[in-house]
Amino acid sequence: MTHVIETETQPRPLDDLESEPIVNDFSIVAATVNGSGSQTANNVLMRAIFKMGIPVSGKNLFPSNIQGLPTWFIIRVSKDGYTARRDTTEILIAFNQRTADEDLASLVPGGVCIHPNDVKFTNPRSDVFFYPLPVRELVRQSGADAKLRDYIANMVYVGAVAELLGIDMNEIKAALERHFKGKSKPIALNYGVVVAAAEWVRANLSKVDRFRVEPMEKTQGLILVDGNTAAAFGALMGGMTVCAWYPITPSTSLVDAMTELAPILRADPVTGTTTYAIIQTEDEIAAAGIIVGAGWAGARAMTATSGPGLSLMNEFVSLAYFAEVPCVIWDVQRMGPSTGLPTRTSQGDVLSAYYMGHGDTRHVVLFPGTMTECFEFGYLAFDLAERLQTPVLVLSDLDLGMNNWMSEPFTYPEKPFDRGKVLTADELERFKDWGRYKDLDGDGIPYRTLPGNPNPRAAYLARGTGHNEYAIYSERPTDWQQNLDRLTRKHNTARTLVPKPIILDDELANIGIIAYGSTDPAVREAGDILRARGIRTAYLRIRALPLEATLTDFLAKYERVYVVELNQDGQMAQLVQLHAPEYAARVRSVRICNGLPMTAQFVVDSIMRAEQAKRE
Amino acid sequence: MTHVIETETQPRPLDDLESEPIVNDFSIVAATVNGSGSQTANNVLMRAIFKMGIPVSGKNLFPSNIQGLPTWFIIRVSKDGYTARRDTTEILIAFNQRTADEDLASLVPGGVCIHPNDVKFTNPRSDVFFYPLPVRELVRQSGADAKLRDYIANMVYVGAVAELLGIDMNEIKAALERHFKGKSKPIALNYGVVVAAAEWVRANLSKVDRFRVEPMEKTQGLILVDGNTAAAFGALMGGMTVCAWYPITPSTSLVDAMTELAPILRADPVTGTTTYAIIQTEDEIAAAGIIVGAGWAGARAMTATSGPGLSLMNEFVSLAYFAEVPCVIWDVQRMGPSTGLPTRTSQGDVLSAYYMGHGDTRHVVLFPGTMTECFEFGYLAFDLAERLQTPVLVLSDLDLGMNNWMSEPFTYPEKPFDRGKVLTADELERFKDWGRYKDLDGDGIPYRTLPGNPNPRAAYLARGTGHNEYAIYSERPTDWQQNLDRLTRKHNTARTLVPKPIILDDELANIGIIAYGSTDPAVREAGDILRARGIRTAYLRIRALPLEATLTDFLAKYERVYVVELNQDGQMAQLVQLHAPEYAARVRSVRICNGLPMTAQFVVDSIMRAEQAKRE
Amino acid sequence: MTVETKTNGKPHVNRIGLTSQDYRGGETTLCQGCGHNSITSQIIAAAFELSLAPHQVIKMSGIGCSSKTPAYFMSRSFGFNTLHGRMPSVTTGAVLANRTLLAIGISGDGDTGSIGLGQFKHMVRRNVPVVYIVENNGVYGLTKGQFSATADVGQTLKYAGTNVLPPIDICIEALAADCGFVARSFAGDAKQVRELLKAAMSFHGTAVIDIISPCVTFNNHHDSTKSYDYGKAHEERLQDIQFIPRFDEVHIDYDEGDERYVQLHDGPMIKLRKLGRDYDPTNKWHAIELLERARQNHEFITGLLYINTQRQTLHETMHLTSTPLAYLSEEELRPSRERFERVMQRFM
Amino acid sequence: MTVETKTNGKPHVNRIGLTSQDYRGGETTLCQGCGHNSITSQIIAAAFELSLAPHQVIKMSGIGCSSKTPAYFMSRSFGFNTLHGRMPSVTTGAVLANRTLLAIGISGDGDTGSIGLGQFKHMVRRNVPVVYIVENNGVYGLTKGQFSATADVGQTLKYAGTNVLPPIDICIEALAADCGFVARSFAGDAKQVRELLKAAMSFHGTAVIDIISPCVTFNNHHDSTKSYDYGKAHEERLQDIQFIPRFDEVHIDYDEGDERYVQLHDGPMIKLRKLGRDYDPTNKWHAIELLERARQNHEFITGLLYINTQRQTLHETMHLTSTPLAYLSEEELRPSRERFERVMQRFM
Ligand SMILES: Cc1ncc(C[n+]2csc(CCOP(=O)(O)OP(=O)(O)O)c2C)c(N)n1
Ligand SMILES: Cc1ncc(C[n+]2csc(CCOP(=O)(O)OP(=O)(O)O)c2C)c(N)n1
Ligand code: SF4
Ligand code: SF4
Ligand SMILES: [Mg+2]
Ligand SMILES: [Mg+2]
Repeated sequence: MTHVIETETQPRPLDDLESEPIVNDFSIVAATVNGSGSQTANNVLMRAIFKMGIPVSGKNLFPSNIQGLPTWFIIRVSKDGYTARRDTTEILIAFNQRTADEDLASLVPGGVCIHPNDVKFTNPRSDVFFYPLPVRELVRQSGADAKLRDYIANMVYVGAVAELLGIDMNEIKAALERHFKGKSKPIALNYGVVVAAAEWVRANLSKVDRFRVEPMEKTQGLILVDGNTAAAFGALMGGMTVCAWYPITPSTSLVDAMTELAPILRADPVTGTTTYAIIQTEDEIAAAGIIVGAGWAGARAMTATSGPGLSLMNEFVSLAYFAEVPCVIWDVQRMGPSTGLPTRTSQGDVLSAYYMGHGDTRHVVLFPGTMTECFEFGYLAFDLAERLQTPVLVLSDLDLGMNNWMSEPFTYPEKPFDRGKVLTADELERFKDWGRYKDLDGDGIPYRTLPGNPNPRAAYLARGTGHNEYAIYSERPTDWQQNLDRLTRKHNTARTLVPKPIILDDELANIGIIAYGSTDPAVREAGDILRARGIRTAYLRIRALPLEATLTDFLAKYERVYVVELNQDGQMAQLVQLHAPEYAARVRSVRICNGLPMTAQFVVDSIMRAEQAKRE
Repeated sequence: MTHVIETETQPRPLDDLESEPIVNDFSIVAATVNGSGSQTANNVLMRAIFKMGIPVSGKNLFPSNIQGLPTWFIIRVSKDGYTARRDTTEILIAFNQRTADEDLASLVPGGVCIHPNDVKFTNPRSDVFFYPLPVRELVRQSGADAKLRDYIANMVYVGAVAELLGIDMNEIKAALERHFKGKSKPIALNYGVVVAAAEWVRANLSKVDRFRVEPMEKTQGLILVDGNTAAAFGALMGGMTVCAWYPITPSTSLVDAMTELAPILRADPVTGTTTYAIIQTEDEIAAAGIIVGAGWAGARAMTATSGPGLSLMNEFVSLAYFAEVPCVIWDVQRMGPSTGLPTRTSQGDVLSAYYMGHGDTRHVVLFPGTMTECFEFGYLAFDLAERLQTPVLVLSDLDLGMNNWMSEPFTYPEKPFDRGKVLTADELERFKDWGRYKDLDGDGIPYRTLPGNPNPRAAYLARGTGHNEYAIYSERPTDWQQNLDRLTRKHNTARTLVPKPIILDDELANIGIIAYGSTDPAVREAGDILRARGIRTAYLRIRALPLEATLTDFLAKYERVYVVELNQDGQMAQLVQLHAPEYAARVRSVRICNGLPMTAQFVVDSIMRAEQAKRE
Repeated sequence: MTVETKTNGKPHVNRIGLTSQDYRGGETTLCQGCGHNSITSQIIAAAFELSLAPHQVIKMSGIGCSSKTPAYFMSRSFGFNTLHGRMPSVTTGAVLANRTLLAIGISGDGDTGSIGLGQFKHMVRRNVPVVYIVENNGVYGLTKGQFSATADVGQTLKYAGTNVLPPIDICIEALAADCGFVARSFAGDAKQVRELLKAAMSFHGTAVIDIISPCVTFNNHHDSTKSYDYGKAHEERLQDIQFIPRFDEVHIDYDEGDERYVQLHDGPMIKLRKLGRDYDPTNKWHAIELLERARQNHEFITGLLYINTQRQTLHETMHLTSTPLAYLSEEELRPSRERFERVMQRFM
Repeated sequence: MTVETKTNGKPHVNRIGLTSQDYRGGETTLCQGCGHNSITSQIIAAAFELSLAPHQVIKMSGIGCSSKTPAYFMSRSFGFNTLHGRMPSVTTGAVLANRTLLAIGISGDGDTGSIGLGQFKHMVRRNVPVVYIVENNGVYGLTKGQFSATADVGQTLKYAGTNVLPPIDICIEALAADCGFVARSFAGDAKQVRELLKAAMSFHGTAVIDIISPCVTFNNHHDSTKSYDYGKAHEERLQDIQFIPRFDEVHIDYDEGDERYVQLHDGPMIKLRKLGRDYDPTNKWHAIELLERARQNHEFITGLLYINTQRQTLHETMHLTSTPLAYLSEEELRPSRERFERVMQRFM
């Protein structure tokens, strides 16, 4: 698994090899060729372990093409429930000849290498255990159609791994049944290969390594879901009415999930007519334009995109901000700048999103960090957008969005929609001095009317040009300044409405950690490791911009505060410093930007190093 | 002059009225209707005073339409050489009935109101002096063609003002001759009206106010020029070869000037073939694409735009940054967000420009603050772009770009072009291990080759996707991280190459002021006023991003540092804080965002208030 | 047709009791004599005559002199003065959100032909219901006289010099994108503009009207093909057009050879009376050929170039519920617990 | 025509001494069987046969599976894999900077027909010299199978459902924008692709070739009009095309009725042999009509649809000096002191 190990490696001490079995605490890496259907095999394995009650997490490292290039799937099995990526591989499924050597080199001593018997290794190792499998033969014996053979081959490793680790075959079967939606033919074919492989292993190989799984009771009632699906689900629960989008990895699967779930959730079961419109546009500018038009006319409108698409939306976001049109933009971040690494994760759009658009703009930005938050921010974003009459950006990332995560089941949203200050024709009657951009409540948020409102006073011309409180074109310096001052006031109101940070306190902590989004599992795990090494940390997870008072208080408490993030420039660290200049010097940036999800080890090492430097 | 006074007014004490003549120290405001040709009149007046050796500055406040709306031209006459806008009007040319009342209200007591005798004032004032003029009659007497009458009417106030203030009629005539490029008929017609008006005034009115001009020797050898023309001139001197643009106020006149000057400077006098291509595109995305393609292929390529256009260029700037393509973007800032106030000035794109593009990006940004810098940055931007192989943004603004400023004449650039690290076919021979993105010198800047280079090793495929040092596509985490680290190194190299700040030191200073761009005159004037009031300031003018050590040293010296700017969010103040977090708490933002150029008074008031608060 | 006249001192009112005055907007800030102002007048007249309910109309535009005009008509209607070239997408969003709105879009030749060409074509392709008016002067008015993409070859402008690029023909572009209503007119031909507007306002789907609208400040010299003089001298009407609303009692004169009736969706009709040449406005290829020839020979042909009432509109292809999405209640929008559980089961 | 064969064990070399191998690129990472790979092979063959100097070629592309292909041919040529839909502008800049370069642009139907439509049309309008190839599969390959704007009505895809929008026809779009070289071909028709490529590479101005190029992974089912099966079954060649380079000694067979020769700028010719129908590739209206009918009737017509060698290219209209701008020396670029002073005088 070259692409992971090169950054940092944690070789296990060799004497470890002598000791006891290692149960429910290792990573499996399946190295395959993309487009070969290995995703099914990987998901089946992961699900089976999950259903045995053992915490798992899966990360798919795939290339930016369709077929034929190396791909890796990492399943972390963790009795302690840790779900962050780790740099070590204990069990390698070496099913790709092209990367076999590098993959093998990345195994820990004492690790396991499961591979087709025709895969060649240039430098075979003596400190790992090899389990060669007669893949061709087993596939041939399966009687599978010639064009399905590549696909079926992956089932061989499912069987072998199941046998070697002791995965419950019933759970494998259940996972296959679920995957094939109960269709008996493919289930039988695939499960047949799994069983045959398991039997072959039992008959021909003897287990010499130390890894195995044992049932636990830690995942009962939990679900497995990816963040993009959770977000789509949440948005549909939140009354999303217009979704305009343009395909771009890794946001595409958000809209795919929406397209799949929407008919179940929101179509008329009899007529098939829908209470939503999902529209694929010609580009991201049009997608942005459509949601601005729809938001203005009263829809709960959203789009989903990633870096390059976000860049194209700048002009429209500047308009929506200034004309005060609610709309929601999900930015499922991938690695930039530019086209960058479309299939790798990053938190590199924080500043672009916050300051998006020319002129003086700063936006409401949400950072989901869990599956539940992906779901909840799916509808919360609309509430905030309509309450604040402004674009709301939700910054997810490829890791959150496209990988499968364990989660508590989502709960049915009980809070009613917040549709914000919208005046019907009758309500408008009560307002003597209404103006579309007039701050009647002192919170910077004006009242709006929707096209179609028959009250003769309701109509106004929305625009991106200077206007007074009555939406009338104006170049007067005072009109402009007052309007911007009101928008600043509104931004301060936003500060009080956005989700507050989550704090994991420790009374004995002497340093603070700040993080956000997908790095949460790594930071939590790092906190535990640091504690074991005698460093007590308090942890604040930011969930939204603009930043607010909780954060200032947190900064006030610790002399050194580490801001952990997946980007090159420490973007959130910059915003934290700006939020509280008096504490700016306390802020240290812990960051890495190589396209891989954060590891606890990196956080631990970075903080240990910095703390030691401090002491010396 | 409503649009100016509403922000702050400095009424003169009434007892002033008794005292002496006020010579060469006042502001004239010509309130007219746009599209009426008043620009000629205003420029003639300004130029005549300038040619009398008296420092002047002109600011045109015009509406965002073509004809028929109010417009104001402010001529500040200042014996001390101050050129910033002032909030007070001493002499009003009330030639627009629609704004006459408001304009009159804005006059200082003791001020002068020159107006057509058919203009009506609802609340005539008793503390100002009125000079009504028989405009219709004088125009009729001129015998001008009916369709020229509106235009000619403006010459009446030229004559009246000249007579009342004592402007040299020869200079008026010279200015008209220059304007009409020596064409005798229009010169005669216009000058005839000027003279007739002056004579009428002499015969029918008596001078009762205290304002007048007297020749000085302060402008000899100086030129009058606008920043956009200076920039175009500089770019052409710097070997600009491709300029792709899309019209947008206030950047259009930059390309207009280029189109006018280029044939003089850069066309073959015989064949007319050109060493440059100026191409009007279908939009700003195409303009950006063209300069990226041209820069990649070896041209010195630039565009000029403003806020909305800048927003559209985000994706391309992200590409150019990452593919390391030199190109230059002039952003002549206008008031945003969104379409905003297209004809009003602002410094609101600082953050948008610095962080332009998605992913981790930060750019080289230049801030010209004088006409000489507009000219010099015209070519310097190319040197930097080619040296650093990156987009260079130049942030001018409407005030700098479209108003006429006094300046020392420009000097012929003596420094040869810096074309950066470009390898010819032969040079490439000497490099054994050349790679397009390989850092051979440790400064983060690789060597590049240009399309057409016949060395078989020269070719490479440029791209926005991840690549290794040899420009080969790569998704390897280490390749990505190393490349970004090199780009960070390059950014730090840029820090050492960009123009250093200008410091106006004062050994006795206890506070610092930081500013940039067009606010320079206001800040200098403010420094003088503050000194007179006992506050000694040191002044640092930023001329480029990234920020560097000089700035840190400056921050280290003063307990309070005021960052003066024309935007809502104190954008440069934010960057200053981020540059030196240890001094972040010293930084105070002095800002206003109403579309008008900065005044010394605003700077003085803001700093006095803050300093007083400090003391209390 | 009804036009505003005073009867017995009372202002004439239309079927919903409004006067023509009720369809006016703010005072224009365009140049005196600008073609765009004439079009504004005809929009007011057409809306009044059709008795449009102002609150059901949305006025959409991009950026430009032309795009400012929504401020100058129907101030009792909502509107959105959007971004340069991007009115098509904003309009698409607005009509998706509320399918009962009648969208009137105003654009310029720069707005539609240059920066907005992509959006324009894709909007047409989707058949977004909108009356899409291009106020075409061959020049960028608001930025002071650069060439737009519709400027004819050989035209000269004060600053921009001589245009050497072939013009984009808005009507051909609309046809290539399968537009169901394509017309060209001339701001100086008030009646034709008005009749076409009424027809377009009654059409279901995208109706494109490319109106040559002289810019008196920057492109009105005699030799400009976008000038008043040129238009008056060269306009060749394809047909004499009359819009016949459903509520009118008309005597349909089947003088087949000379007249032709096109039935619109909910009853109204367009009566086309033949003028110079035989022309079948339902044949797309002929329309394109006519326009290509006209482009080549600098002919200025106006009228209804193409009509096809068969294409499904965006709303139809999307199977939207009949209530405007924007007005659905929380009960209608939030899925039931049963549906919620059905989805949750998938993740178990 | 020359094709690569081994003679006496030595690889065949072309006029500049290169082998076909020298025109290859990196190994493809596209799906096995992807139509784009066949086109890549023909580009290699055409460049070899024309003896193009690799360093004088620039390979330009947008983003998509198709846009990746410049990595798979001519690795001795410079190239730029730009942004989605924006290759036209980057190419315009590159050829402005260096007028001696031969630009080969590769795009996809999404890249050109969706996000890039505006740039594409304006590039054509400017007549930027480029061989502009659209590898048209009716689908977004790289983002896994959404409809592109060229998908036919009624086509179905696994995730995207059934397409209801009318297809954009790249060739019609090019024609409407006054393109001087418009052709359609089929990735399965290697010879026609190659001959068209050679003709396009010898054409001065924008040459658009829309090549139906099946996506075997997402859009190759039998009923897709962009599949191999459909293409093979339905392709109707307009002509039999043969490119005749200037350096070939050809016996020109004036069998007028069946053959037709089109003379290109610097000597080469295209020989068109009539097949099924009479067709005049110099008549733009007929080309549009043919395409409109084909679009309506789902006909798949390939060949040289339109050619016009009369339009001025961008370089010609811009009066650029003959030295590439990028290679002008400082002496040529920096104005003299005299010229500097002449301008300074204006501000005095
Ligand atoms: C993104 C962007 N680029 C440029 C401009 C500047 N701009 C305003 S109007 C206009 C052209 C308008 O021309 P047209 O659409 O023909 O309208 P007209 O003024 O002629 O009616 C331009 C380029 C802008 N507002 N936004
Ligand atoms: C601005 C932007 N939006 C979206 C994408 C994602 N994207 C990559 S390729 C592609 C479509 C490619 O389709 P097409 O041009 O038909 O090429 P094909 O893969 O079918 O050859 C899209 C939408 C992107 N790279 N950039
Ligand atoms: S500049 Fe031209 S288009 Fe604009 S308002 Fe004046 S006449 Fe009309
Ligand atoms: S996905 Fe389709 S277009 Fe892309 S490489 Fe595969 S077959 Fe070709
Ligand atoms: Mg126009
Ligand atoms: Mg495609």
